[in-house]
Amino acid sequence: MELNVRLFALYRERAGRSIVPVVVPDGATVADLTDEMRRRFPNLAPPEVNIVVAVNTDYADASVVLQPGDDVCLIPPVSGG
Amino acid sequence: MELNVRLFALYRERAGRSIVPVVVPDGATVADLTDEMRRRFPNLAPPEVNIVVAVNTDYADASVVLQPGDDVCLIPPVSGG
Amino acid sequence: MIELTTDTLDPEKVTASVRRDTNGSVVTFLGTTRDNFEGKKVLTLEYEAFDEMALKKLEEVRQELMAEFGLEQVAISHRIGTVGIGEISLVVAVGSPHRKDGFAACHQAVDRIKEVVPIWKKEVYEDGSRWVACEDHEFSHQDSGQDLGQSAAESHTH
Amino acid sequence: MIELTTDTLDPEKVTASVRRDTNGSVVTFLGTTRDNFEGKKVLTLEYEAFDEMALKKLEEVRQELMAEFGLEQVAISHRIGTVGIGEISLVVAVGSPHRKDGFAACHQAVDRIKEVVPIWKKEVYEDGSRWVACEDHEFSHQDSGQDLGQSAAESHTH
Repeated sequence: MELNVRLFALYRERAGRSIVPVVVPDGATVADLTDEMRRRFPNLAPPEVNIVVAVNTDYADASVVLQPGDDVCLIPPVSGG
Repeated sequence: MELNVRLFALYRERAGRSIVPVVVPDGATVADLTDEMRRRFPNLAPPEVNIVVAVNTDYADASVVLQPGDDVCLIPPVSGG
Repeated sequence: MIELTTDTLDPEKVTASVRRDTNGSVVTFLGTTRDNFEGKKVLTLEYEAFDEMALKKLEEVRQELMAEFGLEQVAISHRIGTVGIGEISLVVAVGSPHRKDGFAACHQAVDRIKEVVPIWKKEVYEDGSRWVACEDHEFSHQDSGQDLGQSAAESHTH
Repeated sequence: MIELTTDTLDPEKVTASVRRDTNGSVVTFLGTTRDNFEGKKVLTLEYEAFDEMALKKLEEVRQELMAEFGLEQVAISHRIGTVGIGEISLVVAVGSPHRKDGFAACHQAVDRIKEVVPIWKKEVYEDGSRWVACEDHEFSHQDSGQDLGQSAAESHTH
């Protein structure tokens, strides 16, 4: 399935775009997706940094299985306030 | 010496006046003064309540010796804010 | 700034006085008058102060806070006289580089004001009135703030 | 109320929204933009938000606080877009019967907002810019708030 992954702030700037279409196999997890994103954008985040993902506007564990149509967003460390 | 003792709030109302001239012997302490005030105004405060005194706009211990010209004020429990 | 006034308080002015471009945090406390005491309807409140000493103690509280937390921006404004229900009787504003100090200092300022500053509040009901925490049943209505007030006053004497 | 806006924030409006005649305390936090980062002059700041999720998380923080402290009046307003130095980026106001709950709830609200709400701050300098806590030296500038942000986000996934 193809997912349109949305990027914000630092990740958006590092990837050079705000939406990245990504094809993942059925049954792929959030971890599979972040692996794919790291492969495509090696500078996205250092290896020791966990890339936080939101699926359908909630934080999602690395083991969550993605579904077609999911709204998937990469969330850099937040700094609001 | 004679001191003009100032009363506020509850104490003022209970004594029925805001200034009470009190004669105390030389060397009298704050405790002597509150004893005299209790004698003159038995309803001022219940026996178990310590009557707080300010001398020259600072809280004064019961043992403080009063001086002629001191500004002596009786301070009921405060309730600002 | 320190202020003791019979005018309506101006929280925006007090808050503005502690804002600095070097600070990231402003914590403001508003004390507002409540419409009831133990279910009894309060019509209005009267605040009385021993003005000279109240101003002195407010400034002492301010200086203590600034020293303890290493802050430069602490402002206090207290209203006296008649204050209607829901109106503001106290404003404390603290500007600080970081919020943790700001919250701690503002909270402590309010606690200290209620402990040591010679200001008294009288609640006026339809059928009477009461000096908060010290009238009726010979002081039996003392709430925690009042107990602190009394004990703090005593501790100041030692 | 919950608000995410590119307009100048209005702390008086936010504070007014939590005042009630039954409450004795209003605690307000203003987050303001600082003019320096480690001695480096900051010219201006840019806030970016994942709007839908940010609004949802702000409301979650508000509901959590109201449940934990048994309060009904919690209001949050966060600015996004360009914010000048010394301007207000965040307002949190809590109205409560007693001040202790108000201070605790307001402080916790600000902490949680900085942990879980997907909003990002970019500091703009004369010679460049920086996403706070995550750019330069591969995330090495993470401050405690950022660490919390990351860990809180992770904890939310478990």
